[in-house]
Amino acid sequence: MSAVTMVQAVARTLDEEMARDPRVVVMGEDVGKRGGVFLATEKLFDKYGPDRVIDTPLAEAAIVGAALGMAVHGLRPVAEIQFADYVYPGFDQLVSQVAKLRYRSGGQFTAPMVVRMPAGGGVKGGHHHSQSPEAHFAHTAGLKVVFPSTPKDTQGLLRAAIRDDDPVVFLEPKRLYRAVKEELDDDPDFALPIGKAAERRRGDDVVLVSYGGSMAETLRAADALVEQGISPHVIDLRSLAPWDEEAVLSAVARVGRVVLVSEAPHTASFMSEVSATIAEEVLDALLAPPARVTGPDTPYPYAQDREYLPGPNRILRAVQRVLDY
Amino acid sequence: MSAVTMVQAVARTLDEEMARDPRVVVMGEDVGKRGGVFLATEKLFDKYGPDRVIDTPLAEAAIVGAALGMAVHGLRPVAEIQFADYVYPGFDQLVSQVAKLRYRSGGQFTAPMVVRMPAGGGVKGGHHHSQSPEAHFAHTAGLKVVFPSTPKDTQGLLRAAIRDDDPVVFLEPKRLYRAVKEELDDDPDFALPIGKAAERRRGDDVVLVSYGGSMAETLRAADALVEQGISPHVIDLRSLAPWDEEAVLSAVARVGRVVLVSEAPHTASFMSEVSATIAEEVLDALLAPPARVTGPDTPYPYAQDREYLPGPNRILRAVQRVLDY
Amino acid sequence: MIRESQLFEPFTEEPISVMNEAGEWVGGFDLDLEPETLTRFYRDMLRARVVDERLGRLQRQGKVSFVAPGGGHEAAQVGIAHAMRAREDWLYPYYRDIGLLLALGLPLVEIVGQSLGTSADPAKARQMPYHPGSGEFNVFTVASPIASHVPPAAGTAISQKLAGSGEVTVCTFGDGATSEGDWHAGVNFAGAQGAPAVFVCENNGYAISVGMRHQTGSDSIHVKAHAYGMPGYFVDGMDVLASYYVMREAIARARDGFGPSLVELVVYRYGGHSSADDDSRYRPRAEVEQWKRRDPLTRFRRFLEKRELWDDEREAATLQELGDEFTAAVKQAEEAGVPPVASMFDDVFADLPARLRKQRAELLGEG
Amino acid sequence: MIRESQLFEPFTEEPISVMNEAGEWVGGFDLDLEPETLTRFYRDMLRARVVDERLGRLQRQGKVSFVAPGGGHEAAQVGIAHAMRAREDWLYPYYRDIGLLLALGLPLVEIVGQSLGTSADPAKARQMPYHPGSGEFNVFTVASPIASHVPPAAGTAISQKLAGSGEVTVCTFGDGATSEGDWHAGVNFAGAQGAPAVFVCENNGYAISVGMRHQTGSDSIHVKAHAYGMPGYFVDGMDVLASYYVMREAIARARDGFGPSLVELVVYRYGGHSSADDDSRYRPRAEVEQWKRRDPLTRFRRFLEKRELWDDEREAATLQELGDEFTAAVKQAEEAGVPPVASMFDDVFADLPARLRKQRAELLGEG
Ligand SMILES: Cc1ncc(C[n+]2csc(CCOP(=O)(O)OP(=O)(O)O)c2C)c(N)n1
Ligand SMILES: Cc1ncc(C[n+]2csc(CCOP(=O)(O)OP(=O)(O)O)c2C)c(N)n1
Ligand SMILES: [Mg+2]
Ligand SMILES: [Mg+2]
Repeated sequence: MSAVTMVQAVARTLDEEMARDPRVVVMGEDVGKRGGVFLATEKLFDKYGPDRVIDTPLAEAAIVGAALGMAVHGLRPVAEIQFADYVYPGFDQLVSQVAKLRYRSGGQFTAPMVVRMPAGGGVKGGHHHSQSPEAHFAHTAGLKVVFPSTPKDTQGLLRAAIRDDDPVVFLEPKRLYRAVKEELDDDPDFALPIGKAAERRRGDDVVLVSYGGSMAETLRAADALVEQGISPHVIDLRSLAPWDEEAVLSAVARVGRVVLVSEAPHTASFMSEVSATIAEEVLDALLAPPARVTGPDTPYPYAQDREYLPGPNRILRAVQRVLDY
Repeated sequence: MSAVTMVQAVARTLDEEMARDPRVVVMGEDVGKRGGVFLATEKLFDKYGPDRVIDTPLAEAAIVGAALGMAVHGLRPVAEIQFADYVYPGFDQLVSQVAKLRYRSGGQFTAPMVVRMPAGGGVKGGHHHSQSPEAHFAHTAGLKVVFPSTPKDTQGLLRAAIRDDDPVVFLEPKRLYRAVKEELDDDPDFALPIGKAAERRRGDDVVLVSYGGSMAETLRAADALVEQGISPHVIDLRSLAPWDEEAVLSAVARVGRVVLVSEAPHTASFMSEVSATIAEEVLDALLAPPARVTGPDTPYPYAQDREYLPGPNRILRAVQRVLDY
Repeated sequence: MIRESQLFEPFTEEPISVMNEAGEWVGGFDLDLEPETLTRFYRDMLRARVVDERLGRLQRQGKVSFVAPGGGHEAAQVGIAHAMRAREDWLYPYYRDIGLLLALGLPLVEIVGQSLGTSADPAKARQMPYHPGSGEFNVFTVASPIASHVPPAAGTAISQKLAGSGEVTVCTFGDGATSEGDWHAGVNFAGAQGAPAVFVCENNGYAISVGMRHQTGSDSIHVKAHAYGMPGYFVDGMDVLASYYVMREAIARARDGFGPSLVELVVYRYGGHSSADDDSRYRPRAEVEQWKRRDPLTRFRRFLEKRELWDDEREAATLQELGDEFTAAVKQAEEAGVPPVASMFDDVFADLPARLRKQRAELLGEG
Repeated sequence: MIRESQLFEPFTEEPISVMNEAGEWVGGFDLDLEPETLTRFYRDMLRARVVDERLGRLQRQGKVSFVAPGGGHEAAQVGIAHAMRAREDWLYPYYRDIGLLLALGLPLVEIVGQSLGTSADPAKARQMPYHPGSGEFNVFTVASPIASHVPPAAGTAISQKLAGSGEVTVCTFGDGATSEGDWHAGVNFAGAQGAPAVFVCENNGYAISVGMRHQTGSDSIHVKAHAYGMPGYFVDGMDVLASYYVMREAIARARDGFGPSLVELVVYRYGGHSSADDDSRYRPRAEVEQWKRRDPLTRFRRFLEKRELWDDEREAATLQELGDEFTAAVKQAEEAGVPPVASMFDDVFADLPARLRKQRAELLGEG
């Protein structure tokens, strides 16, 4: 297999899973002939037709809610929200219905479905095409949350999500959609466990934890650190619910210094949870306070599209503070 | 003035502000003749009529969104969401429109409005009448978030919220609506600053931080500690955005031990932020890891309505762990 | 896309009725129901009323924390239930539909157990009273957020269409529900897909205290069908036969591939909105009394009596039977016991993640 | 609640048109517009097209990051604008309405500055291109989430009613927008309140690639007005005069206290959905060509030429003028410079909370 981009990995995994399992259907705005505005569903319409690649009305509540009703009836829907910023009209369906169905029905009904959504900034999309809403999902009991950063992780985790018996919110870092190419796995059952982080680099001086779009800047910062003779340990969380506490805590316990990088707004974000958990679980191992490098608590701006993101410079400054402590 | 309950404090403050400022209008489901399902708007309809006490259709998007359109046009709407659990159909309006209007219009339009909602559990209401969604709001740039626990704080903060030039989400702990009575302030301009915590008890052995409904259990736990000869320092945050970092950090820096109590689900909650901030800002003063006592990451159950809440026993066990560390 | 051989016109000026207040058949077509079916309808209405009253009594005794009275909705609900194929068609009900669920066949002990919060509830007492559901009967578990079940209902209907299963999805709700965005999104999607769904409004004129006039600018609910390109039927929901026949036709229409419809059943709620409500604050007593004079049970009893299918004796015997049945169900439901505290951690996911295992230990004091 | 002396019927079978393709008046009532007004309409349509083309060019040059072409919508937009009282009535527009905003009087330099992302944008370059607004003109700043401006528009109209201000709120959107729950919630609230709002759909038949048939079960948008008890007008939106007159009537109706209405202006979008779109994936070229033959500018120019109000010379001179105006606006907007990085922390709240002050310092490396 040739190397593909992340968005191609999405399309290919969808194709493979649809070919394997007739219960898998794809739905969303413009997922049909248009192939999705990012082409994440390209060619699926031609191959599987309108019954399995469903162009929906412009209504995220209908998309998320109807996916639930299909899942309950035996299908395995993969719904696309065109931009994560547009999940809010479907938020009630997601948090009030999808997340709780297994629980409130005592297991009589379940919601094996995936809600995919491109998220994050850096594409000059202005506020409503740039947000990172993962904290809302991670805070919602009953949802699994995945946020990969590479084509192959996307393949393995999207497959796992489709085969999962519970609802999975699948966030895709849109500014990395075409950033790199990678070989996918040929094994038609290749899947990565939801909840398992990846170690991107092993090191001893500082732990860098990130996920999704911010992995790119985090890895750039790590390269710069290596050049400076500093040895970073880099963790890509990949899943946020459940998240790999073990991987983070053991690394921090060993290294004693940690910088958490995410472009989502700072307050009550997912990295707040990681920071709090570190303090609560491995306090005595800490040689410096955990540091967060995040998006500020402003709406996502347009003119400062790049500056909003935690770039390598801000990450390096935080590492320096942690090392100097 | 005679002592009143918290829900009466809401009704009285609304009345006083409506009498003072003709721009103040109240709107929501059943706020008219019915006086609100909790009677938080009792008698207002008779006094101010249907133009200022507006029974809305059953549509939270319409309530929140129309309140915004009124605010933009010069009114000062106080919208009621019947239960915080029902804010989600209006969530898009709140996070995509209300929170961002000042920002995205460069200050050309503003949203001086309040969205009130009874929140929290312990009333045998089952999942959809028990949730504590404050983390979603605290994570949303552009919203102020208030969550008082006493009648007088309710008076002072609701007045401040109504007079604020920015949107305020005003959460009311419904299980405390009629729990205690307190004298209100007679000064028609009595207001409490949003963002300022209250010290409920001064102590030296452990800091307890809470807000909203969980204040009741926290204070009961504090009483029990005093009986055991332990001296708790108790902080009622009252506001979550902005929150009083100064009050928390200075107390924790002094005491070295802290337990954070909130019934909201654990992961990526508001208390995650408080815990993370403590670790990041006053690490060296910590004699034990910060501890959180929260609602578990399950949907809010019915049969275990009481057990879900962080009660005095769980708080005391956490204090013990922190003291024994 | 209108089927032939239909009995009823959509968008009528007046609600469709086939039986007048005196209990006379005015349907204008041949009644094709067996006597046993007719008495079954009546018995189910009576049962709904008995269960409603008895649950109310349990609430006042403090045994049940909440009720949402269904008195006045019985004809509508029984009509809907009998037009469906139980266990085959899907139902997305709302909280006031206890009578509908019973008529569909859900075991009384499950309903009572759900409201008592015991393990007789197949959903493990996870939700407040009046929120039942049944995997066995394809009855989607009731959720409190109004209209939030409408998009899922659309999804199930679309799935039925894709599967060519010949099943139909019935989705019920109140008048207030039609104002929610989720209602619109769901009904519209079903309309765009021509899915086999029947959306049914039990229009009792109020959403808690808010009357229709404040709810919407339209005079009725069925006209909203225009927005979705589907027929809207305006029906006297105090007439069990009209409710049944119109539902039967709408369901047949959906089953035969002619797409969804919207049925408005005009009813009245005799009681308060719920046990937490005081409806005298907003509803004139005279209005309530006037509707009570149009009681659906009385009207249908007259109809049966004219056909000598019912009399005082049968009434008394049936009431006795239904009362005993309820008493036995309460006993059985109570004996099932309440679910253990630890069970609140089950069913969040198929498995129990590490974080929840830890939280369970902490909460149970095992940490 | 229908006013007397109205020119147009709601819910017509065919779109209302007052001018045929040949540019002949077929209105059936007396045209009451001055020659200057008529030429003004045409000039505004031409201006919309020139600005559209020039912004598209800037996008291809990489100076503007995004455009949402308005070609084909000019007649509808100019008709709407001129039916309003600028600066007095309120407008809740959507992203495709650049031509409407210009015709309403918003300064070109602000629009261009907004799309270039410079300080010529009164909103400080906070949003992506095609998201203008104006406090001065009561034009609510465009937000991307489709239909999210509809409930706020309803609120402003309700506020206008409460104030008895005699103002009206006009709210525009595309066909796709009508599927959103927020659209329904907002329109329904305005209907229930009888608020002075006019909801206007610029129906170009597509929401990006999704055609009307997948969007909704109804054949048209105006029929959705039935759901809200308001009149729905079906209008040829390629006819500037029909657009203007129907809007004028709907606005007068609202202003006089007779409540809201829904106006559907049937248009076509000549270009892709946006600069990020490739519409050949889903629209047959023949369809595009066919609609282009019905071009609103050509039709109205024929109308004016018949009255000797326009000719080649005026056309050329006007195009020159409009081109120069645009060039000057770009220059002025560019000279305004881009807002400083630190300004991204302003306007979150009226004041700058401590947390944001700290974050600003950290981000700027001053921490
Ligand atoms: C989203 C949401 N908002 C508000 C409520 C509170 N609430 C419960 S029932 C009800 C009224 C429902 O009225 P209607 O749909 O007419 O049904 P009815 O009770 O009259 O049968 C309201 C407002 C809710 N459950 N969900
Ligand atoms: C809530 C939301 N969902 C999805 C989108 C992505 N999106 C932008 S424009 C558009 C189509 C809008 O179509 P229509 O309302 O017909 O307006 P038109 O562009 O045709 O003028 C979509 C789906 C969005 N902006 N907001
Ligand atoms: Mg009702
Ligand atoms: Mg369109």
